[in-house]
Amino acid sequence: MTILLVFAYILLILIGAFLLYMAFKTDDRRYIYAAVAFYVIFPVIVTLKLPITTSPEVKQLYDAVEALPDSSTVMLTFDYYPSTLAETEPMSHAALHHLFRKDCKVITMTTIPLGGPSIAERVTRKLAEEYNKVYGIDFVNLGYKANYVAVLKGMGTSIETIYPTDNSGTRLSEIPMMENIENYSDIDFIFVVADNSIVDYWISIVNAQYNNPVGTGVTAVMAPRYFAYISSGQMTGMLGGMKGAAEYETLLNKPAAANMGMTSQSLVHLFIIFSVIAGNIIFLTSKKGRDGKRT
Amino acid sequence: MKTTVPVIAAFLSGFVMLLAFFFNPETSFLGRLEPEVLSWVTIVGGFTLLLGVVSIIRVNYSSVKRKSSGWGYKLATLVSIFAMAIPAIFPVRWSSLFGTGTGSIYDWLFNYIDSPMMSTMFAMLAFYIASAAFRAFRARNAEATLLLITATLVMLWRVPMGEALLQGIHGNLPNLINTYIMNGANMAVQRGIIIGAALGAAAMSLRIMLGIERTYMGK
Amino acid sequence: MSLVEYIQIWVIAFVTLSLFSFLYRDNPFYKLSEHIFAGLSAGYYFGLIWHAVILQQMIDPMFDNGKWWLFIPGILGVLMFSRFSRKYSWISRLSLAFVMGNTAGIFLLSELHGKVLPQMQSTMLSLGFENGLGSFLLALIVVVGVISTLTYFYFSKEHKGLLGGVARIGIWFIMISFGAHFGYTVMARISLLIGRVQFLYFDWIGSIINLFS
Amino acid sequence: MAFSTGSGRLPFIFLILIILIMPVLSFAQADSGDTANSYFRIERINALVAMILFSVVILIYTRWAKAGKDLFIRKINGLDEVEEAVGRATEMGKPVLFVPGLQEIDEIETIAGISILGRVARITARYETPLLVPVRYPMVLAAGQEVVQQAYIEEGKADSYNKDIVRYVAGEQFAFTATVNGFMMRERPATNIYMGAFFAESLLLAETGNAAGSIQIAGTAQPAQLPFFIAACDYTLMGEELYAASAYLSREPLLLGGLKGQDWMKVLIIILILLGIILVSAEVSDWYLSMFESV
Repeated sequence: MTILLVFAYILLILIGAFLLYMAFKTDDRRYIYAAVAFYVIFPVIVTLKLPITTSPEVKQLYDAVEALPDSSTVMLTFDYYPSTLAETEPMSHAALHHLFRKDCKVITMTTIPLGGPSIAERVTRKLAEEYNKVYGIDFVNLGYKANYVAVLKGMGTSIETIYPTDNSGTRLSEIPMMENIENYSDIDFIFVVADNSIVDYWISIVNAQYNNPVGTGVTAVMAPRYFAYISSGQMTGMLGGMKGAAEYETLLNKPAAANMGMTSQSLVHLFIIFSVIAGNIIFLTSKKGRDGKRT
Repeated sequence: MKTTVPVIAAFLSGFVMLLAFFFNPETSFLGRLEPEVLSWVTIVGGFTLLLGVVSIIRVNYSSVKRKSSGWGYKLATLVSIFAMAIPAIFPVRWSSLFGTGTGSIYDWLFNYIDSPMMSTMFAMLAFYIASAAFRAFRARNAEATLLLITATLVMLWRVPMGEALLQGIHGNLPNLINTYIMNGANMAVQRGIIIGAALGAAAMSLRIMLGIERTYMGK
Repeated sequence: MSLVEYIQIWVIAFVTLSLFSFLYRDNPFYKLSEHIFAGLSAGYYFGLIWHAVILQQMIDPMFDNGKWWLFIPGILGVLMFSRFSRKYSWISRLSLAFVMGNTAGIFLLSELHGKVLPQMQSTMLSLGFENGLGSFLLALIVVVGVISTLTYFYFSKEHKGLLGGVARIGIWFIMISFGAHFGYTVMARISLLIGRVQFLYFDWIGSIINLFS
Repeated sequence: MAFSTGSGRLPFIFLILIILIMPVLSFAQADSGDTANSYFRIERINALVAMILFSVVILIYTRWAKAGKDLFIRKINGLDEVEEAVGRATEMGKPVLFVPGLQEIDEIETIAGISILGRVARITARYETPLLVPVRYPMVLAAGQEVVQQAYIEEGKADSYNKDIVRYVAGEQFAFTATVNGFMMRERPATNIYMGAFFAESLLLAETGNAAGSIQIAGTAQPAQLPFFIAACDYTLMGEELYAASAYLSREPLLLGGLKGQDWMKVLIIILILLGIILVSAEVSDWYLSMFESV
């Protein structure tokens, strides 16, 4: 088997180098597009099983949710746009697997006007069937309300004043699960899955003023910023990008979309590193003839 | 009158929040006032979103009426707006095609056209980043060089294959990167940026609350 | 797989491929998809606000819950539309001021209390050797990093002498942090493409194979 | 400005008065003993002190800036680059493209972008260089047109100002980007300036601008986009430098006062952190650290 693997790798490298050479020759970036498409499609067809090591922030979040007493109430937020579904959806899926497996009561909400409520409905209802959870008793979707700062702050005192009804218009007083849930003090954990800076407000308003533990699943673009909140203890664990989702899936031993994507990630990353280096070698060697800035 | 009343409104609306922060909501009337004011803010906030919809309709309608270049596409936009908006308004009692729940035209159009469109548009960035990596990301000065070196190291560390490579060089290298780069240098800089940005945001908020900063009103 | 599922998958596949066609060359398909996307998104906002705000936050509580006074924010909201007329746009200032003032009141405190104070506190690390060289080195990096970053963004004095030196260290730390950010962001972009390819391969091509088997 | 009008002073006095009353209330209630269902949240006294100190510092500096006091700000070297780049466009008679970010007018970065636009517009007005400013929101359109028209009037070129310089292009992020990219490839502007809040499309703009051979200068406070701008543009204003540049350019009392006040706070923060480190290292820090505890 390893000979086949070595041969495959050599082939991959040759193709990449050839396409890069053509891109440089013809200055047509579509060769690079072809290389990226190839490196993404190839592993999706021929998936290589790669060991996923767990980073401390992911373990911290997994342990925090695992330590929650069963049937505690957790707020899971769908604060992401359809544009980053590939990264954030595996996180909300994995989170729901974890929460439903622990029989937690799940309250979902969103601060994203474009698609937030529909995504929350679609994901929760699909997984609820798998764990035969009943709407209104095991989970409820509050949906979207405008002006996220007012929403986050308002739920600190009274959820019902901000959300008189759930996403489909049923009044909160008629939903059995929301009986004794008035504000954040009745919520044991907040799991924020987001692709924008709403995470900063979950931390600086909700965690700082109402002391709810906040764990997050964020896109890789946002992750580096939130190491500051992890190390100050304001954030209880973080999933960073597709790799974070893959690690969380592995911990839950529910490998899904994120795990499958890791081989493609590896190949494209190596290709991009190679093209940055190649691009700069060409730039530096030709730099002798021209000054630093492009004339 | 055109400025004084809004300035006072901004101040009072903000001041309720200050009071609510320092006074215990359970034991004071703020417990009922704060969420009520906040629910008003979310209602008015909703209308600002409608503002954007109306302006898109106005812009596209005027270019369709004037038959300006590419008005066919603008017509497609108008048709799409109403194809989504009108069925959503009719009550779901009449038929499950109406309203915004699962099974409605609204939900169908979103899940099967709007959402994949947005995901695909963003997916194209993968191609652009690769071509930019080759053509635009230059070590044009010492700072950009340090940036690209760290970027390469972190990119390697972030993927299983790369991590295996790093472990080959030195068993503990991946953990060192996590501790000293991500939780060390990067975390320190992010903390500095967060503090700086927080001071900026607090200063802007103070000026808005005191009616000194009014550009948002289009003074 | 039912017929409806086939249609759904093929519609998504058509939309995805027509947008990807832009990579080859800008073409009418891409332009049309783009304009349809802008329209559907605006339509989505309209449907959302109609239900989430007008019905659920105003009509329902006003008529069934006796909160009659909720017409007031409604009026404030409608007044926002005066922005479209040059002459009467000042009317919308009241509503804007009410919203912006409220957010300002929240941020004035949450930025200081929720960000500055805790971030300052967690930077006060011990530079002692009690728990080993490793943690000392990390504490040193964090302390120097935070202070030099703050110094780099200090504008009241020229960056010369000691101040210039610390700012220089700051820019080096900033470049390391931005490098890390760059590395993370590359993964984000690639994942989105992987998501689409996974759909095209497993769902779309899967549905074709399923058709024939 | 507001300070001169009657209404300007009222909130300022009202704020200081009320804040002074709070501590009085807290001490009065402290000795009455029943802190259980206390009115005033004693534990948040540190936030009150921080807010009062911060407000007083910012307001004093703003008042000084309004009174025309000479408040020094170092010249951001990015600004020389902006002026040089617009000069380059003038020589080549090619247009300047200025994008004031992709956010609404109420965002700090957009306001900073618009004030830098004012400066650029004065240069393009003086030398009659074609200028295009694509925007994404109606309110940014209004603010942008006002600033550009003002610049053309001040340069005595009111007649060569036309309404189409600042143009509403599209509401949606990627429709906007595609249109601006289309303009870049057709018109080949000599200089692209991106000042404001940018997101995933920053890369698309910078990469297309690179392909069109333009000099590019960017400025944003979005940390996720800065690495790309640094790597792909000729010069980048980072985070607060964007605000400092607009304060330096416009000498606008609000921006100037705010910036100086924030600088003063940064010095205080650094001193408090260093003091904290000394105390923590000497293990006598509990009382000191508790002052920064946010509850």
